[in-house]
Amino acid sequence: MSAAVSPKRMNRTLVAGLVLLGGFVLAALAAPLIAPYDPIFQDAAARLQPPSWAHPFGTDNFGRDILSRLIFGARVDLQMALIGVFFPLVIGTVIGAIAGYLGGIVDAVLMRLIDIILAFPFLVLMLSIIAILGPGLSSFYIAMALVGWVSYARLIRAQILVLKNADYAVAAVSLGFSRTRVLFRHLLPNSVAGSLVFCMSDAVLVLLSGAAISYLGLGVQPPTAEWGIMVAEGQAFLSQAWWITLFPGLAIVLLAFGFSMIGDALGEAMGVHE
Amino acid sequence: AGVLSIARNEDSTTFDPIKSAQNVDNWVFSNVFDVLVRVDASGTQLVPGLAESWTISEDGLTYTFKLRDAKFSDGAPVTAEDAAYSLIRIRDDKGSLWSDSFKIIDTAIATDPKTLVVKLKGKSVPFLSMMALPNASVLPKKLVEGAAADTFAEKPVGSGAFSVVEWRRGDRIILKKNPNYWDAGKVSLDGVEWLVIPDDNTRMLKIQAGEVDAAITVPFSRVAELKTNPALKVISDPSTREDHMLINHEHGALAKKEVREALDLAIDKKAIVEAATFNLGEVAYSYVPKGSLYHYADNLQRPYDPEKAKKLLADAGASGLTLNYVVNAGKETDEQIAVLVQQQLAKAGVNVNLQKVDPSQSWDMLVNGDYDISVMYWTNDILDPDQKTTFVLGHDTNMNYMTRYKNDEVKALVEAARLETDPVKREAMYVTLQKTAKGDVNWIDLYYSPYINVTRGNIEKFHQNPLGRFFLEETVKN
Amino acid sequence: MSAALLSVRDLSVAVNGAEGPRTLLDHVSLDLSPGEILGLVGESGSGKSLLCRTLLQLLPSRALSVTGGTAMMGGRDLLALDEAQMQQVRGAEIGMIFQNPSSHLDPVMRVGEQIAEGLRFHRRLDRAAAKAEAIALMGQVGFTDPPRQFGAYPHEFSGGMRQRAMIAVALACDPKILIADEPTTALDVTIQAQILRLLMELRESRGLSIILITHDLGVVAQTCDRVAVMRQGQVVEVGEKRALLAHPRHSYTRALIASHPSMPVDDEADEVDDVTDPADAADPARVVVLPSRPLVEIDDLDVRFPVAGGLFGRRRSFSAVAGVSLQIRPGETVGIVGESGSGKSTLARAMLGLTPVSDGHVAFDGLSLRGQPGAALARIRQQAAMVFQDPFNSLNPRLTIGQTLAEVLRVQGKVAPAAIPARVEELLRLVELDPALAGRRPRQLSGGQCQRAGIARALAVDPRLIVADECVAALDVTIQAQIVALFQRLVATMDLTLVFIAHDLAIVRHLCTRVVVMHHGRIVEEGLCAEVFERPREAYTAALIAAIPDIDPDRRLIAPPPALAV
Amino acid sequence: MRRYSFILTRPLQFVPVVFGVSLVTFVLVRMIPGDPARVLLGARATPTAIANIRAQYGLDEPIWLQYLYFLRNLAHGEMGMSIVYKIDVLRLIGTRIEPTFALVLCSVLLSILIAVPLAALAARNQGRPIDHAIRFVSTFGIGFPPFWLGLMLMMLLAVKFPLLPVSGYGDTLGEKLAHLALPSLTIALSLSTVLLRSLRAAMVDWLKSDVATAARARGMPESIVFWRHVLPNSIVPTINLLAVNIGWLIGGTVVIESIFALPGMGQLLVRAIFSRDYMVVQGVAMVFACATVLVNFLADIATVAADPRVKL
Ligand SMILES: Nc1ncnc2c1ncn2[C@@H]1O[C@H](COP(=O)(O)OP(=O)(O)OP(=O)(O)O)[C@@H](O)[C@H]1O
Ligand SMILES: Nc1ncnc2c1ncn2[C@@H]1O[C@H](COP(=O)(O)OP(=O)(O)OP(=O)(O)O)[C@@H](O)[C@H]1O
Ligand SMILES: [Mg+2]
Ligand SMILES: [Mg+2]
Ligand code: NI
Repeated sequence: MSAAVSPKRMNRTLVAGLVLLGGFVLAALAAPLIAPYDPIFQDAAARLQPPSWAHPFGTDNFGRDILSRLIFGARVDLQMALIGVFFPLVIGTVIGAIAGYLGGIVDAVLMRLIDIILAFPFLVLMLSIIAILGPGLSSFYIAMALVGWVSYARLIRAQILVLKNADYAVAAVSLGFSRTRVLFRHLLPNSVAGSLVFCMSDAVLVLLSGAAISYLGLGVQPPTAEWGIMVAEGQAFLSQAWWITLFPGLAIVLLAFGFSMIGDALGEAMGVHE
Repeated sequence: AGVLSIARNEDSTTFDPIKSAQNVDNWVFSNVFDVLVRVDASGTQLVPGLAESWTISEDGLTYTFKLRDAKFSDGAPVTAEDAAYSLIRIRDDKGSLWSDSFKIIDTAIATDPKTLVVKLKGKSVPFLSMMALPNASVLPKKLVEGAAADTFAEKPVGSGAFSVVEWRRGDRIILKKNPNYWDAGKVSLDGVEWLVIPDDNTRMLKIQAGEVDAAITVPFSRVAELKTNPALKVISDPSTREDHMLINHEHGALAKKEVREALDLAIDKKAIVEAATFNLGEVAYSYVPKGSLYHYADNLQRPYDPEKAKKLLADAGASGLTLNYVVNAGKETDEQIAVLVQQQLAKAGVNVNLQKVDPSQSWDMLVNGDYDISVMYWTNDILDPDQKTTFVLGHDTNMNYMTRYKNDEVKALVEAARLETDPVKREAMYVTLQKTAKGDVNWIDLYYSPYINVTRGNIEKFHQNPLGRFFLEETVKN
Repeated sequence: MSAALLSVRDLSVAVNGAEGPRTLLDHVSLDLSPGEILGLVGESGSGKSLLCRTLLQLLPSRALSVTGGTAMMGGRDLLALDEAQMQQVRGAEIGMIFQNPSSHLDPVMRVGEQIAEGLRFHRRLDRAAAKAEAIALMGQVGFTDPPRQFGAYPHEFSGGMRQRAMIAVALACDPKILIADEPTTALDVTIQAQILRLLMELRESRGLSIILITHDLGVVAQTCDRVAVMRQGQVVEVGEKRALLAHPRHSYTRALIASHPSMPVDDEADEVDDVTDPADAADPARVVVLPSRPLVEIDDLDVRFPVAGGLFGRRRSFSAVAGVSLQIRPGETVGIVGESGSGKSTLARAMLGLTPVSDGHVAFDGLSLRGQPGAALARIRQQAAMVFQDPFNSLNPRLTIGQTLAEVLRVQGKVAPAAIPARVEELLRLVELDPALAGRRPRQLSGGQCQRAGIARALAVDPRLIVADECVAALDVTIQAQIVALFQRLVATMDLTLVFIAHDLAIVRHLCTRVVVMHHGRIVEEGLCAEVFERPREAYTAALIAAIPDIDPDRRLIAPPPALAV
Repeated sequence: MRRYSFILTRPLQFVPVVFGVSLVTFVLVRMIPGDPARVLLGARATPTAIANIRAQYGLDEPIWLQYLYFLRNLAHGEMGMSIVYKIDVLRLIGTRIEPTFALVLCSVLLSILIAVPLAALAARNQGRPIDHAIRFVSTFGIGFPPFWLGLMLMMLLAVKFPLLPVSGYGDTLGEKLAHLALPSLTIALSLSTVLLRSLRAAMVDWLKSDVATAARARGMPESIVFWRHVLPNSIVPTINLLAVNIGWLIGGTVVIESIFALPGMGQLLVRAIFSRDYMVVQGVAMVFACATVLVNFLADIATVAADPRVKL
């Protein structure tokens, strides 16, 4: 299984993924410096302009520069991917670890809860939570966290169930280590690999959920530049002004691509597969 | 001949006319059911429907309708008994959404099979216009009474130009020509299909691909492109739609007329018409829409003047004003206007926070006064201006359309206008109302816009009147 | 030699790894005559498996390549055949039995189908004919009820049965040569004997030539005609079995012979004495003067595990340990032997409170695990330690050896924090590990190094009792000897009580004073080592001892009747 | 057939799950600000009219009482009235259930049809350009928002080259399939990506496994090694992944349904949430929950059938 070629290729994939992601992070950080225009500045004279030297990616129906909006959008979307994955990961990991390690009634109750959330139509939950809290990024994060932790909890729980009988876990117990130490120092670090890999594809899912929510009209507050909402809003002008949707669409794809390359490479490195 | 397929964005909800207050239902109601009195195609006149003629008593309290020889689609005759039953039903039925509006009816009695006498509790000039509401359609008493709660609403029988063949929920309503329609000779179409295609892009692609004959509610942004397609006809019919910005008069500085005036000055309606309606709309200046009864064409139009607005605000001690703008989520044009207005008001030194909420929630926020400004629209249900005037200026239970505008003179005038039978005097009263409202800046009129529909080239006479009724009984498919 | 069925000449294989090319097989030359069994022995990693896979052009990775040599069979060079021709050779001319049947049998395909598959492909039999043939074959390799077992899946079989299935798969197309790659390493001695008998019968009945890979010279002595000894990719010695065993020329061969369990104890002791001095540790005289209060006291212990299945949640359970009573006194060295699955590890874990006890009672140093679980557990954790069977898996793969040891010291709190690094180094030296290895993770260490790290970890607790569970099974003979010596020294110098679990009877015999024989969760025999091994009272014990392939080719291998092995 | 005995016992576990979903939905939708009565009546309604409607639908009762009523109705096989559509929710759902499940079914079949051959191709050529190409292209499938992808496909395959209908649903099986083609393809493009990646990884592992080596060692050609040994083994872990994704899909068809104007439950659900049609949300959520639970159940059965070692 340890073909000598794979580490090299794995490295290449990882580097490519990191370069792509790094590019976006850099663009997001340096947005005010590199964006040619103010992302929310409307220029009535320059509405729906096709790509040109002045506006490399064209303008939208308010005459806003697409490129600048893309660059500033990177801030929002990266943040969405990050927060949208981080909280589910943390919550899911802790809950899954506890359920798997303690077993018994705690596990049974948590598993039923997980079953319920899994059986719950994702969109009902998403839309209801966003409707309750009002559209906007923070509601989106809360909704993502409430729904998203389940996958991680299941992953981790399954791992812990296996690992808690592993020799080194039993060894740790036999050496008089406390439960918390065994769980958090020995079992968790050895079970998060799968979740970390899953994170990467989850980040893509988060972005797409955001885009779907935008399509249904409950995305981020205008005039914030966010790729999903740019695509959703640009649809109205699809046949007149393809550039409004194409470029943010491509941005999502590229970011997704970066994430999945990192995920692939991590997966190969850690020997886990989804 | 042929079956006309029409793509629209939403499905009907019911076929019981009294249980709906939505345009999507009304469109089909007027195909399937008939009313005693109709509004003509221009939207300015009442013309005979099932009632051949009518008389109004001197005191304005008794209306006598003479019914024509008409049949329901099942062949049963339309009788005055049916008409009386329908009116009493819309007033008294527990499920009726229109009880309040029809409380004015005291009795409705069929004195003979073709004569209906309606007595009102009080004088009401708009009453006759209300009889044209599709919700007040004449239903076959025997079937409605006999049927279980919702069977009639599934498989209705009416006396309109078409009858319902099948309702595939979420997909389409299939209508066929009603041979028993009293004016059947004039109907050219064999049938109509109302298709549900919620996504705007899909709906437009659908007609471009020739899979439907007509598509309605064309987004403004799509018009230019559709017009370039020679196979399509883009039809723009005048409507009574007016988009306006509600202002919460009870919130801080907004109570001051000068502040509201400044907002009006700071909003560039022309820019909105350009950017949000692609010049298909028209700048509005009165709450009575253009082309409607008693519209006052010379009403005040405040120019776009952010500098003056700034000054007015400063004078009123409201510089650095921050406003909470409730935006209806998911409405393309509304979101666009919000983005435009935010930038325009910023130029006058007003800081606007956009708060996007789902439309069902925005009602609550408006009713509860949890807002500073918000854009809404209104289309008339009836021909008479009274309905809208009462809502907007009449100080009824809606706090003047949630604006909390208060002017007792206006309130008195609205009531008087409702009772005034002399058209000339009535018009004068409405002109005064329009001027006063504008002067007080009860809200900010933004724009009027037409109904925009598109058909394939072979469709003719596909029209909507300003109240939204489609005249499919006249439509021809070549 | 001209009659050789297979003739390998100067075969070399190299790997092109990240660290540059490395030779794995170095000019290997071998011959195999018709009807001959050739034993291929050698330490782990010497290239035995690789050699055989090369013959079938089944190199484990693309990084490996044949760099020279030929393998002639029937006038063709196997190494020069293309893929299509090779497919005709594989299975049909050379059959292969793998070391680990569990991983080589397709888990989701019925065993019978896997046997029939070759028949259908090579001999173009139709489904029914292939099935009939396969069932017949299953009968030949010793399945008891072939028609029913045809439809079973590999996991439903015991290890021995799986190995038989593997053999049936290899025999299906009637190959001329059978390559058996360590066919019995994973199995019990008793089952091993059966399988070896089967191979010899097949040779007799079919005239097969067999290459038998093993690291056990006993196996070779019992079954082979000729032996080739491999080391580091080279064949260091080839010869007729008796001659080679009698007069080994290479030092490695000599070491292999010397360390075989069937050798008399005294000979082996010499070996060990090279590494360790206090030979008197095992002096039986010391046993009698032991204090009388037992350190561990086990009374009528039952450990049951739930078995999945059962309609409507009726739970069935399986007794891994049933009615075991045992007393271990301080300073004693007790060996526990028994076939795989007989409950040795379970007993060990129960002893240390690592597995829930279903019935009966366990006391450590007078504290009952039932009566005062808190106190007893605390005492056990302070004073007892376990060395786990599996060297890799019992160490946290994320922590370096140093971190692992330091953590134990920190948690146990017997050593001042400042003194921990020094103590870690001391522990490593104690188990003869280079302290420089402290920064390595388990994956970066060899099996023996890991095993010693595991022992160091047990010692870090500074325990009175060590339970060592098959801690030398996976190791090379040389390393085994080192570890045994270490234990002897510790018992002698540190007043340690040792429970030593193994299936290698020779080591137990050498190391322990008392031995406990387990079978199916019960103790079937118990007594002083010398007595038990000399005069086993129970048939099972006798069978266990007898099933050890003797290194003397003239003492025939006795396969016990199948009933005993199941 | 002891291994399959869970088929009889497992459904008992569904009860608490579906019950839990109903309870959560019940509370959740009622927490959303906004009043169904006002949505129904529009801005022109008077407070009395609103109170009237609320009373009619029992919305003025305390929430726990409403839930009890709901449970009582459920025991009688009813689910309450839709506020918007004025018919019993179960009947309403009955009219909308088919397109959604047809869509899910078609998408899943289509993605399997796409994923399996491509995964096989990639795995058997691991590390070669074709493998990289497949993996590269498949990543695009994940990244594109489905509403964008759907629209593009529609413009291409229905308008520019009118091969398939733009949208809607049909009468006959043939029409239905034609109408389902584009939406299923849209979903399949992203779903197949997920399957493909997992399948490929499993196949790569199994191709290198002892099982494959053993098969080769008995002279099996590569095709038999692959289709009879590698594929059946690789499918096992993918079954679960597929089940999770179908679960997602069931609750997430809404966007596709509205783009392609499929008269399914997803659309109904979103309209119901936006118009606060509580009972419809409730009903659809429960149907979806049952479907998800059922899918997982089927996946368990499939796993047990595919892997004789698995016991549940
Ligand atoms: N895929 C591979 N890549 C690189 N080196 C390998 C690979 N497979 C085996 N080797 C190396 O080839 C050598 C011979 O391995 P082989 O498996 O033949 O040993 P063996 O004698 O069978 O040992 P064991 O007794 O442990 O089975 C070892 O040094 C091993 O590290
Ligand atoms: N956690 C468990 N759950 C179920 N059964 C178990 C468990 N642990 C052990 N067993 C079973 O208990 C029996 C005894 O196992 P144990 O590990 O004690 O055997 P052993 O004598 O140590 O064997 P080996 O020599 O192979 O290590 C075996 O049949 C095993 O399958
Ligand atoms: Mg080997
Ligand atoms: Mg064991
Ligand atoms: Ni036995």
